[in-house]
Amino acid sequence: MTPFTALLSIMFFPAGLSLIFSGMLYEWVDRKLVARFQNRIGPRWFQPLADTIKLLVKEEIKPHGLNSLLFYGLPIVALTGTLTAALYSPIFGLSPIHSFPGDLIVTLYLLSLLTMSMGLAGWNGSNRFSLIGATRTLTQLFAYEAPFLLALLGPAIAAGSWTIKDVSIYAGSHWMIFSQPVGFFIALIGLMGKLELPPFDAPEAETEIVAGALTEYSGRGLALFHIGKSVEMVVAVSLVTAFYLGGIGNPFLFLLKTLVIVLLMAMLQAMLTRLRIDQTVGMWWRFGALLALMQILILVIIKGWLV
Amino acid sequence: MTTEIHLQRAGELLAPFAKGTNNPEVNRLDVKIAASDLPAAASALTDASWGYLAAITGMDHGLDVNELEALYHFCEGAAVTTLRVSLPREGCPEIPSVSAQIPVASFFERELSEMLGVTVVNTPDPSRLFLPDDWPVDVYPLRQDFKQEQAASVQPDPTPEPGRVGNKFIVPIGPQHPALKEPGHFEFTVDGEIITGARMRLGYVHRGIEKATEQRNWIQNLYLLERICGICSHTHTSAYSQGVEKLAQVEVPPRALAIRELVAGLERIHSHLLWLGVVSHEAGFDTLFMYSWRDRETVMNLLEELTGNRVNYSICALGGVKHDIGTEQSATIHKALDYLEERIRYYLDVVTSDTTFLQRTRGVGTMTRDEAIHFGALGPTARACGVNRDVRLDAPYGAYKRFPVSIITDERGDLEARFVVRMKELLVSCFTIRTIVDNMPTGEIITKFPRKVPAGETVSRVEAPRGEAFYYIKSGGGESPTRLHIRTPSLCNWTSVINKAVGHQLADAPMLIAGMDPCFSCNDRMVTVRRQADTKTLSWFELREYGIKKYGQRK
Amino acid sequence: MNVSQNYVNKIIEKISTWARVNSPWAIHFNSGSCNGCDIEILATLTPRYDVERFGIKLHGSPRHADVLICTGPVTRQARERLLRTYEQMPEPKFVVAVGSCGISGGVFQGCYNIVGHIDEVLPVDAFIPGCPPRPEAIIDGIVKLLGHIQNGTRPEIMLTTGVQEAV
Amino acid sequence: MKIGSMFKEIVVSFFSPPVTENYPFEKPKTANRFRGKLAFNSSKCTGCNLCSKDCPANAIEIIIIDRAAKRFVARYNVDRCIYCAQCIQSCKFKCLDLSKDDWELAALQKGHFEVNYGKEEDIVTLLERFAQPKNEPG
Repeated sequence: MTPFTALLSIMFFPAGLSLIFSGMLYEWVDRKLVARFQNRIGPRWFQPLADTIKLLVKEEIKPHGLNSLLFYGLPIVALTGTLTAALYSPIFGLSPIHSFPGDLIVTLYLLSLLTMSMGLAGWNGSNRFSLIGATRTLTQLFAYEAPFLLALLGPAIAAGSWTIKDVSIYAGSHWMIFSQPVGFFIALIGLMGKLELPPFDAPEAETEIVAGALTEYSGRGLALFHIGKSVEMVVAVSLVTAFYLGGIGNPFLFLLKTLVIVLLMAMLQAMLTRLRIDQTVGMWWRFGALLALMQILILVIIKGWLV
Repeated sequence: MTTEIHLQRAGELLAPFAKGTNNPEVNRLDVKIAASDLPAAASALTDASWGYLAAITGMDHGLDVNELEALYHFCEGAAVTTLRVSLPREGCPEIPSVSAQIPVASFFERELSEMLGVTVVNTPDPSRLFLPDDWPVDVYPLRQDFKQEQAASVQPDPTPEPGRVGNKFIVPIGPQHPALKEPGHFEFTVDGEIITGARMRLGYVHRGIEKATEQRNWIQNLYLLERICGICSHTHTSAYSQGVEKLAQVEVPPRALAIRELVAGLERIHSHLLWLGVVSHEAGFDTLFMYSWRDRETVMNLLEELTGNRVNYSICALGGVKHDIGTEQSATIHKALDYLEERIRYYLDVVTSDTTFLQRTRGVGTMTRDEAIHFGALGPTARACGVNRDVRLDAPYGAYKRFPVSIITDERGDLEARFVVRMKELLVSCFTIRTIVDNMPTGEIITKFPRKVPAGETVSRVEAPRGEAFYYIKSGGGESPTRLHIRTPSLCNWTSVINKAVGHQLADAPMLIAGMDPCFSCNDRMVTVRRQADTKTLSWFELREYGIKKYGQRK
Repeated sequence: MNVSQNYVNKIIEKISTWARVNSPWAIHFNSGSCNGCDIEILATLTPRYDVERFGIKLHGSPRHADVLICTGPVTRQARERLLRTYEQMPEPKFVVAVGSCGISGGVFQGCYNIVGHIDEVLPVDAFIPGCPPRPEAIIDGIVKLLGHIQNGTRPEIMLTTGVQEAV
Repeated sequence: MKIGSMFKEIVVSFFSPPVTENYPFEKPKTANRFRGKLAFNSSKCTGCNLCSKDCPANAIEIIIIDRAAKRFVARYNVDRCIYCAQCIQSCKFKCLDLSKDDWELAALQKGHFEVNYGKEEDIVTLLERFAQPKNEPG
């Protein structure tokens, strides 16, 4: 990995620009599928690209009474968090660029960096809607983080290592979805919680608190958050696919598998009503965490028995 | 319990206070009473649970007679008892408040005081209801000597920026808010996510229609009143034309009455499907919003086919109906109704069985039957709590005697019950429309109508999709009415929503507001922005000039 | 130097106009309308007309919106809020007045509580008459507005350089 | 109590073609009673102005250039009109009609909304009359 190819891989191929464009692709597929489930045509293929460019060239208003360092800094922190998480995750079915022992935990932390910076962005202002949006974002973060982490720990324990690369190689040979179906189900639902997709989009409930934490953002800040969200979708979906649906292999098959997961998520989005924040937290802690713990317990017992 | 018995019983109840009674129409009883014993008379009626307070109409009889008059209309079944209180015009006329016994009266009293200058003694909330903040203090639009120039805008006292009151938090849901397709103002004081207090301000959609009706002739008023509310436009035109035809003693041909009932049924289907979509959009269930509005397009096509316009159909004309609905349209109507009935049954099943949807509607905003009666709720919101009041059955008007409608009530009183009541009402409407189309009475569809309506006053009540719409029409014998008072159904449902909102989650607030299907509402939510263009700093006022100036010279 | 400089500007100009035309986010403000036009505006989002195929999305916050779709004969109470909503929207913003009473007061001309028409309060870019205009007529109005932005007949807004540092 | 009670419905609509009309590229057929833009036939008109008396939004005004020679010009503002067809009902001589296909009336300037119906030379004489100092009430 000469510094030049490292720079190239960070700037263009697996991370950087290609990631942002694949994030836009995934967002378009998601919006198109939801639209088709609602029996309408849905957006054109270049819609996320047009939205992002338009937001970038729009003027950014900074409201009075905000800490301007936080106002401009947080979107950048959010995007860098997700982009660095992408370095360790198996995007496009290729083995991750870098890996070090225990990078699963670091990646998940970096992914939730976006949600935390969004919560802080909402907190940093006098607008009541963004304050309530911020509290909801953070409460929901604590709700889905534990079950989602446990759901991803299942395959890690089965593979016997904490680095994503080894787990994906191990997952390549045995499909974890059959050995740990509960884990896959919780990972899928956790994914929707992390990306704040409709059943769990209380933090940005359009009809209650306008746009949640992002109410005051316009122009560049909003564009960075927007790109951050779609990149987070790519990273999280490829993580879950690598762990549960037969690891990394040829990129085309991997892309197909991720699109199957996006289809599942779009179907759930179209079918369910938005839950209130107390209902989501209640559901996560009662069902999500318990099921994930039970799954881990069974796994450890079997692992202990086998070895 | 026929109307005569109702009226006779009301006469007995009000005998101790009555200064003079008369029966202007077969189902109406006017009782003149002094202002001081108004609360006693009102509680006499409410304690004997004689009907409900439908509306308070304020009237100015003019400078020469030097008399203001407040009419308190109570309705029970088809009988209407009006308590008439006359007040001096000069000085400051006072009237005791009745909102202690009847909470919904506080809205009517606020309207009476700001429109006619009658100070209502110890009313809970004397603030403005409809008039804008910058309206001068002592100018009353519904007085006869009101000139438009008197109402120059006065610098309003700056509305306090709702922020933090003690440790409570005020969340304004404002005139521009995705939950409200219309401008409405709600301030919920929130403790965490739980609502502890609610305040609301109407007036953003107040255009001054009642005053405008006095400057237009009878025909033009038809189109002005149709645009009070775009969703239940047919209700207003049929109520208005029915009242004016009663005043002019014009006999409307039965075929025209049947066509009016048919279009009213179609409007109910379009209005309830629209409401189903809007509430599920607010609950975050966008798929149901998309599906219900897709199926609503069938009704809109049908309405366009029959009346010529998707919204504001203007099919009612004074003395009958403009377009005929004959046999060649009945085939399209039946085909459309088959599809609609099947879809409505499907939505009834979805709304009562989808778990995530039920978590947002079951047990939310539950209201008992007595609370509904006490708060004066009307229409499907009241019928969902078991109150069986429906003007089409209590006081059948138009063709409802010939093609009756069955009443749908539900006991649970929560948001889910309101869904169930509205969907079943649609099934009843579909059935009624089919019976009308199948045996449509023969005859022509419109009769001659005089341009001048003889003097007199009348009350006209119609069942709008949201509840009872109450019209009071007074004609001085000329080409235009001297007084026209409209009380729309949503005004009565607000009290129940505001009191019920306390104790619920903030996330339920939009659902509660939309649950009663408000016809108009509003508030401000913006944070002020001072923008610094290149070198100089713009103050707030300059910012506004800068904005308009920069875009102004573009044209 | 400035030859290549304004050549680059021209490309940026082209791309940003393309992006603006293809993703016009809208916000809806009802300044006193009878909600006939508002339900027709909402109807354009539903499957039969579906304006999302043009990239039009209804947003709740004026910060995220480019096109202000305004209905109703601005009542005196709503006038102040209408102005505030307009001011909150970031640069290149456009206003579409929907419905006859938004353009000329329609049937409410002469009522005491209305200002009359929207372009007395805001600079309006597209007028869509009708009471209410059909959803297709609203889409036709927006398509004309987008065409208007596309060929840039409207002098490009002097995009204030750099980020606005509010006081 | 089903988790996804609309599951069958969304799968069915996923595989069936969307109901969206391809509007700007194909114009839909409107009902023949649909009320679009006004059409005026000056030959039948007698200049009685009953239509402008009954119009709720004073959107139409018949200007009489020469009553005997039946030369009338109808000044119709598209933005004020509320398309209610009351003028058609009030007119005894059937010289007004709302077209059913002409409803794409959006414009970028308000100037387009002032329409004069009538024969060419009548409109010319009308515009000259306006060119002189404005004596006639607005």
